Amino acid sequence: MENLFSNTLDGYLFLASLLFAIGVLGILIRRNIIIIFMCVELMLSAVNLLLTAFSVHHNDPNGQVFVFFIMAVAAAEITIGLAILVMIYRNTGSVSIDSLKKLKW
Amino acid sequence: MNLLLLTILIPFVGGLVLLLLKGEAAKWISLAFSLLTLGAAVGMYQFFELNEQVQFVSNTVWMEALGLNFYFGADGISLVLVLLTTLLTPLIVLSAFGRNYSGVFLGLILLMESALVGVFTARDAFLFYVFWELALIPIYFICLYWGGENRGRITFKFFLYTLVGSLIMLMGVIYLYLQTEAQFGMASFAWEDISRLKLSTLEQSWLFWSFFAAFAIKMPVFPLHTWQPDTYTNAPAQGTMLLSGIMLKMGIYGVIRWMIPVLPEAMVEWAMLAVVLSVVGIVYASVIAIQQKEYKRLIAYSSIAHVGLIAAGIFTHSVHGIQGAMIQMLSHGVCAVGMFFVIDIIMQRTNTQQLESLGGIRNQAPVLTIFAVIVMLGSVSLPLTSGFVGEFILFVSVFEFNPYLAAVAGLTIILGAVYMLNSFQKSMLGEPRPEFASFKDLNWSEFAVLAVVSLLILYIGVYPKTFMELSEPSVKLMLGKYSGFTLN
Amino acid sequence: MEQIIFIILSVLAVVGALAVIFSSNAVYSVLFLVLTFFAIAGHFILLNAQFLAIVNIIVYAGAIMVLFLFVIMLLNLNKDSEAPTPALARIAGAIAAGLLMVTIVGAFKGLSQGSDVALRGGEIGTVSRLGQVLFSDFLLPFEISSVLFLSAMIGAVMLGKKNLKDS
Amino acid sequence: MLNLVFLIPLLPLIGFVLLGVFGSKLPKFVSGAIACTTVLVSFLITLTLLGGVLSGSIVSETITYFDWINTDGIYLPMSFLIDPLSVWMMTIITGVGFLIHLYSAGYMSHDEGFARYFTFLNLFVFSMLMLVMGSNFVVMFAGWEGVGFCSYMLIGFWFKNTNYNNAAKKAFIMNRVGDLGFLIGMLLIFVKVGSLEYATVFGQAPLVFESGTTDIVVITLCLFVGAMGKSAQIPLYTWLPDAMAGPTPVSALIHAATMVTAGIYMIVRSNVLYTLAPFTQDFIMIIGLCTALFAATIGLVQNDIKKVLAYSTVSQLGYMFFALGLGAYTTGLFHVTTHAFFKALLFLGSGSVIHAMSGEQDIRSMGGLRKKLPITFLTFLIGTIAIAGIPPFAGFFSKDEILAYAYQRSPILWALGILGALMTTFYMFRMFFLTFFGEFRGTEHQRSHLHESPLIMTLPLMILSILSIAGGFLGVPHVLGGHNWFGHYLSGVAPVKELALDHSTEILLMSISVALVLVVIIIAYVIYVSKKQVPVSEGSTLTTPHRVLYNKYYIDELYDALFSKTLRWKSEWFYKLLEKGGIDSLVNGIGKGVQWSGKTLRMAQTGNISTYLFLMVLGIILLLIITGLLV
Repeated sequence: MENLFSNTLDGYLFLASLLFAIGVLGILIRRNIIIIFMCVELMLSAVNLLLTAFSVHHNDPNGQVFVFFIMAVAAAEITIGLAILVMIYRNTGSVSIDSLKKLKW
Repeated sequence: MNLLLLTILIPFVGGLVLLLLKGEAAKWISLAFSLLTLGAAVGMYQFFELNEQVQFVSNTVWMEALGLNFYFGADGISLVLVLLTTLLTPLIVLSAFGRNYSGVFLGLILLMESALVGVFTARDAFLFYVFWELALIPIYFICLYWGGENRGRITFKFFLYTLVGSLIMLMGVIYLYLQTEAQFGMASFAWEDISRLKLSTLEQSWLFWSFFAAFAIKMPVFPLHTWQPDTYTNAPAQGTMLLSGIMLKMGIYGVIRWMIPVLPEAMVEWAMLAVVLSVVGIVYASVIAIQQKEYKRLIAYSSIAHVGLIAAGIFTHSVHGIQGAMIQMLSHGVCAVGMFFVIDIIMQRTNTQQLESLGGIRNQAPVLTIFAVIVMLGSVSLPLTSGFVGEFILFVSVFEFNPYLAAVAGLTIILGAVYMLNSFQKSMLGEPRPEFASFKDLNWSEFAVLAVVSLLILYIGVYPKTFMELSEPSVKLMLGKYSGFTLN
Repeated sequence: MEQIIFIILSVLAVVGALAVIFSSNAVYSVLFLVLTFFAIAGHFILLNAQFLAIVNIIVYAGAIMVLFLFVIMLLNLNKDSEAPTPALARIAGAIAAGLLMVTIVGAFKGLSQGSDVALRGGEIGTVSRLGQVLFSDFLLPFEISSVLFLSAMIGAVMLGKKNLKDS
Repeated sequence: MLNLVFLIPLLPLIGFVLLGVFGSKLPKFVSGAIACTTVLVSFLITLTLLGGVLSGSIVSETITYFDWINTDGIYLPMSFLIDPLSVWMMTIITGVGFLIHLYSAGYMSHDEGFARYFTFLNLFVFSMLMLVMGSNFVVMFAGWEGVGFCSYMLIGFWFKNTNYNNAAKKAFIMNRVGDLGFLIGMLLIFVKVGSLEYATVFGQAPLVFESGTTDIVVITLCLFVGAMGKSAQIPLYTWLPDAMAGPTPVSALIHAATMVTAGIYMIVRSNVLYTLAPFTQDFIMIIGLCTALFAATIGLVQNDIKKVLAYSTVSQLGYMFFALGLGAYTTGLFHVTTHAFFKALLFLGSGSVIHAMSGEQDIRSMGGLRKKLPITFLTFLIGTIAIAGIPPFAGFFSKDEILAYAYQRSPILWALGILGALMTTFYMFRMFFLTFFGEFRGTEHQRSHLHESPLIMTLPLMILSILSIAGGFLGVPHVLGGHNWFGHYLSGVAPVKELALDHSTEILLMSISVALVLVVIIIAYVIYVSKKQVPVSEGSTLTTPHRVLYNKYYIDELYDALFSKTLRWKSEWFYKLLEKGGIDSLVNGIGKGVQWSGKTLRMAQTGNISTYLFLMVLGIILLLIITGLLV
């Protein structure tokens, strides 16, 4: 049990899962697109942390390289995402995801 | 160059050329192309040696990794159907002469011919499937753009119906393909490999129904026929001729080529059910035809009845049945083209196909009537016309299978006479109607089509040997009954 | 010692994360997220992944979060303009998130990857070591990611530009 | 001699093709000449064959021309069998056929469809020849159906009249009912014997079938169903009276002399099979006798000159089957021969009358024609006497032979046979007296047009009346000093049945029948000539039995209700309920079901992103749980 609260692999697993779940919770309960974006980032970070932990556990640098790429992609993604967000705000005057209900046939 | 490939390529090229052409010249060009194709097919007939061997073989690798080949070849069965296709296409093209059809229409007919010849000569199961679906495309457009009212809905139904069947067949084909890999260590679609597969009875039964779905819909066999009357009635005359004259033979050919040799045990096991369905279809369609008010729909139902007998014959799994089917396919093709053309001529001049508002045409158009009578005789299978030979042999086969079924199927002799004579009387005979006073007799192109059709009907009726000796060795091979050669 | 640091950093990260999703002002959310990222960077250092720790602070906490702030300022969203989420949806969300966590943890446990050996990163997390890997095995993806950035840049410009007709 | 055989059917066929293609452009004279010449030449060739048969140089020759159908055991060559039976039938067909062609050239001379008429008449002769010449059942069947088709075209010759067209259609369809029986019979023979060649079938039959087994009985019954249709026996007889819609020479040729006797020919041809099936023989005998009596009763009250003849034909055909049923095949064929002569004569005579009366067929409007139409009167009288069976006219010998065989079987059968004969005598003389004696009862217009027919029409009448007088001498029985030449002629094909009556009985039977016939003639004379009684006109009330007879026992109405209406009703029902309401709506239902489920499931797409996200998370959870469970 105490493994969960120490810097063992189990500890990182637990921490990362917790952060990830918080991110998911944020996505589910918030309506503000910006906050949702931030929650996505949070989830990515949780995954990054886990990848690094496994990388260290297996003594393999590839995991950390992967984290690096995730960060790069996340940066690009956020750029585009925020640009879209600006467009949405201009068109709807709101950043609530409930303003986007056209996503159906 | 291989004559068989020419027979496929000439109409294909012609079809593509015609898609771009407009005006009167298109008709002559399409006629020329179809006659060239006929020439190539007659050439095949000339060089064909009377045995069970597959001839004019052409095998080119298509996708090596998948074991796909452009593998064509004609045995007697294929040749008979190629001859039928190439004989009827010029007639169909010629029948469009007096009508206002664009080059696209004629081009689609030629593309259709190419695909049909492909279906009849493909020796590779996948290639067969490709041509099978390819043939659907031109006829879809022909029905969709040149059909009658409601054509959208009806063509859609027709398209979906046949597509469902062929997809089920595709599953069967893929299963066979995987089996070749499992059994021979090398995946192959070639007929020679597929037909020597050893399949358990249960496997065969599943495959039987998967193929049956596609072929029975195409023919059509009761109760999978309901797309057919609507489609025949709504399609333009040339489309109907293609559909009933040639296209439904794809289904029958499919049974002969891909079911009988591949699934011999299932063919025996399910023979009773299939024959009963066919026979029920004969009587059912015949009875329905009697009270039809539209001429084309009546003939559509009669077509179901005729095909029902052919289907009953092939599912008896006997040489007689298949040989009868071969000759009856020819006969039905020729008669259907004649019959639908006669109706088209009448519709063209009277603007109606309601039997009630027709009548007295014989007085105005004696020549048309003579041809209509000959075609009708072919349809009611009077001896010495084409219909009798096939029907007689088919009756023999069904009788050998089960006398009671044959007796029921025999009702078509009576019912066929009832509806054909009824419709003939209602349309042609009786007091001349004043509104048809300007009804013109045949022009030269119509005369040419019907004259050829009539001569073919009589020729096949008197001397069917020409065609029967072509297919007999191959038919025996399909049934594994050829003495000098065994499968595998 | 390491365990204590781990716990402190973990608490910081979790509290920051919770604050991100529960604060009503978006600007606060951003700031709390920065806090979380710093805590995660601390974890990276604890795992001796120095390079990632630096990148995390520079790229995430620095660049990206500033971008977020810019957008919030630009659109003048610092006031809470968000419609309140129904209580039912909140509860359902909480349950779903909790379930997710339980299943994820359960799944990892099921894989029995865990061990009680404390993780101490060796040399693999150093800049030189990662640089070697990145520029040998992952050279092509690295270069391709530059194309990704270029396209993201152009995309952002295109999207952010007001329609010429409107102006 | 035999190398010309193929010309016999080919010539009429050539005539058919020539007339069919060029007929409308040729002058009537040329069309008529082509038609008559081809049949005449065929007749002459047939006569040489007959000579060959009589001289004994031809016994039984099969001539094969080409393979018609040949596949895996089904071997049906296009081949002809030349033996006494087929030659005899060919002689009748071409001979009587030629006379009727000749007569038609005069009778139809004013009709616009002259060439068309001869086209089909030639085709008929061709088909009929195929029927009798074929050396296997299928060639016979080809001719069998061919004559049916020609009969269809000729009954509906005046195609503008819907009633005529209906009559034609009825004839064809009823024939087809019989044909189905014939076809099944053939198939059964093929399956049991493995061949349809006469030589093989009749050679094998006694070995394959035991006498009276189910197989042979079913085969013979099926074939007999075919004969019922073609030869108008109960229950398939109603088409023949309606078939009188065609031109009168057609009725003479097709519906009296030749086509309707095809059934008798077929049974005589397959006598080997029938002899093996005593049950079928009895069945045929009963059907034949019933038909003979039944049709005769209807004939008693008919007023249409052709209808009377039609019912008399049905009745006479019944006699022939009666004979066949008794096993007296040669006698049946003998009656076919004499009947061909006198019935053709009577029909042509009635044609001459109708011609003179400008198309009038009702005997109530005739009368007193003997002075205006002397030749017709005389020849008609000969025909009437011949059918009544007064010696030495043709009918006497053949009918008497049948009655003798009947007596040998049972006196009751004999009595019933006599009853039929008496009724025949009565209605024939009734018609004869009403037509030729008494006062003229037609319109003035008709009276002014009365004329004797031209020579081209009377010549065949005269020839046929000679044959009707002399034809009976072909088969003079032993008791009258002859030696039944006809029976011996056919003995190679069908055995002559023993007649074991002693001579005095035979003489007695003959005398009784002749005496009764004479009495009946006198009765008819008294009623229709002395008392000048004329059948009541249309619309007046009739006594119940009279009305039933006049309406032909309402059989037509019964069939209409039983078959035609049911079939139409079934057709409607199948189409509306089964086809549209059942199968098609099922098919469309599947399509509609897919559309409906699409429309319904589409609702799940709310477009609300938070819902999507929520569902996505749930999905992920589910997936993880499932993987967890699987691992």
